[in-house]
Amino acid sequence: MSNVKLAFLIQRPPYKSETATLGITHAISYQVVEMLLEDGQNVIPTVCMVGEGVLNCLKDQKAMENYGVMSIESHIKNGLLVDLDILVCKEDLARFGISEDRIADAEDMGADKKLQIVPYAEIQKVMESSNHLLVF
Amino acid sequence: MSNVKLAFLIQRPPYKSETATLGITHAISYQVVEMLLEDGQNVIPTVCMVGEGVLNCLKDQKAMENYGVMSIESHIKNGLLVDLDILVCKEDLARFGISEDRIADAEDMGADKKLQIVPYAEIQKVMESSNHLLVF
Amino acid sequence: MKLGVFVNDYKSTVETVDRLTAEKLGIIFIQNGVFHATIKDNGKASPILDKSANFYALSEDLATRGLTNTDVDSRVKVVTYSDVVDLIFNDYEKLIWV
Amino acid sequence: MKLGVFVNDYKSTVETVDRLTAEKLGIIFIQNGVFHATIKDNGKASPILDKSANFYALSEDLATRGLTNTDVDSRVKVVTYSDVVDLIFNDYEKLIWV
Amino acid sequence: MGTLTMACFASLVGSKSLDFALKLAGAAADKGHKVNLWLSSNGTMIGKAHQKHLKDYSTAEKPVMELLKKGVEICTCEACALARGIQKTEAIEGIQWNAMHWYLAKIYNSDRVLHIGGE
Amino acid sequence: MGTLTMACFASLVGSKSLDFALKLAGAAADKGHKVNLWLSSNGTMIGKAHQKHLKDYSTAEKPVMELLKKGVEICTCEACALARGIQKTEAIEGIQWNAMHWYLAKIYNSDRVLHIGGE
Repeated sequence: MSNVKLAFLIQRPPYKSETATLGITHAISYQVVEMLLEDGQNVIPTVCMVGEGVLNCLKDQKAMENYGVMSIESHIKNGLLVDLDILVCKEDLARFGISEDRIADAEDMGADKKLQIVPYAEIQKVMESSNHLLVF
Repeated sequence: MSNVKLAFLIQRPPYKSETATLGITHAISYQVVEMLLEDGQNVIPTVCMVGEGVLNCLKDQKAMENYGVMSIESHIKNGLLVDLDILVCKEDLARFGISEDRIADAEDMGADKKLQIVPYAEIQKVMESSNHLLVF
Repeated sequence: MKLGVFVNDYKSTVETVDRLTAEKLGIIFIQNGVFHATIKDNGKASPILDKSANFYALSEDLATRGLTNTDVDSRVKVVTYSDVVDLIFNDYEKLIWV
Repeated sequence: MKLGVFVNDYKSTVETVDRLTAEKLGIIFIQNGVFHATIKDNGKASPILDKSANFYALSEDLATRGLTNTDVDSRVKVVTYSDVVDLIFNDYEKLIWV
Repeated sequence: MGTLTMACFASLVGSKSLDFALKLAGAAADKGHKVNLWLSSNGTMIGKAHQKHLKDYSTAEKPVMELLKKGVEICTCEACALARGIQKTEAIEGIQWNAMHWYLAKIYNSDRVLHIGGE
Repeated sequence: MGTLTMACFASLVGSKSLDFALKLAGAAADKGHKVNLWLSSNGTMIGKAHQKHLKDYSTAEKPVMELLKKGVEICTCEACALARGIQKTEAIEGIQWNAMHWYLAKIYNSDRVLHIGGE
């Protein structure tokens, strides 16, 4: 039994590029990685939204209505549904004046997990304890 | 006889994207635009390097040697050879500490034209007197 | 000149925009540019909004990002694609995308 | 942690890099990141160079832009692709591209 | 009614700038304006037929066909397309293939120009 | 000798990030390291055969073939490629087509990871 821990740091704002979306979808794909690994091997991702990346977390995104693409909010919800840990930097939310009630959740889909608003120090700890870092 | 004046404002630094290169090549294409216009109609481009765009003007660029692509310096030289007016913002050169002897020219190819180092006020005048502005 | 400026990014465009002068200046926030119209950085609205200009923000790009009209700074008018077409033809002669 | 940071842009990366801490920090300037190692903005070297870190700049990316070793700040070591491979395997365990 | 010439250098997928250009072109055409659209750099990816519409990605084939029907002229930079391995035989029918002077000539006859650069 | 897994999301033409990734992969392989390269987003444009090499543009076909010969494993994101209209039949032979978990599995068995994000 041996796990490899990965930190997915999302620092880009939404929609200009695919980057933020791909950060979440790449993390979600941990669900099926066992197919390609030996028994007992696993990959444990943690997604961290930092800097302008926290702007991806707003709820009520209307990307499908306006551009015909799945919203980043929907990707975040999918992540929560498959038990992904998604941390959001508290200081950066505060800096941009985004209150907690503006943040996406997946309660309507029955997810137990929520976005976890944490101090940057907590994200630094994730970076320290992860085997590899992927910045999106 | 009627001319349409275009200002090509190049503000991106070199090589990360094609943008700066395409600014110069699009301006150079004025040479053949008459094919598609009526007699007496013409397009007059002026290229203006501003902000980080002035970083495109350094001489001795080794892009072909290192990456197998034509350098922006070569494109600038081609522009000078076909008599393109290329203005470089004096304040931005000074800001980045780039002295005039570091700036590309096309003397070795027999061009009469040189890069014209001008105050930003001069570039503002070009913007005012042009029919359209294209920012690269 | 009458200059319409499309601002499509949040951070990196401030410096370029700061330098622009025109008798009539319109700044149209689209894509992530709409954050200039909605987000305060450490309690301060975007410095772009201090320019002497008319400000517009594209409603679809606000909604796409989970932002609503009540988030928009009072100096900024929310517009549709159709409104942008009219701004282009009726209000601004020269247009730049920064 | 031993963290190697690839900086590939000139301006927009300063804020991200500023926040990073590691017991051993290496900053590798590539692409337009090499301007951090060579250009003074209004006479001031890039604030990234004030960090407590080892600094490297890729020689090919300097030459591509018309920059030479004499342009490079004394705090920065000029390296080749081959050197970068060794830095990756010998000096830094975790790598990020900002 | 006026003429608007636009250029877009940004890629179809991975940027919403091309989406913006297509929507604005449609809105302008709907109001009776003449619209020209020049595609260069990664923007030339738009010209490829048979793009699969996955729900995560923008696709342009359908909106492009609608614009062509509305009389919008769309032209792709041949060199930029070839450099990306996109052949003329794979192109969406109705999109013109030409070089940069096409764009300048369209600008000559335009009231307004919106140049959407790269990145 | 170690294993380096890289990803590149940036496009072939119009960005030098992919050039960087290919050169670094080659330099690492030359030193005897095992290298894996995952291509996603606009990086999938690399996988297309028959790119014309114009002197203004980067092309990857030749360097990619050389990397494959050196034993570098290269895999392209199938969804990202299809969304761009790139079909498997047009792909450079030897490049694998798979999904994101390929990348995570390669990371699992790697000593070093360099993830080159978009733009």
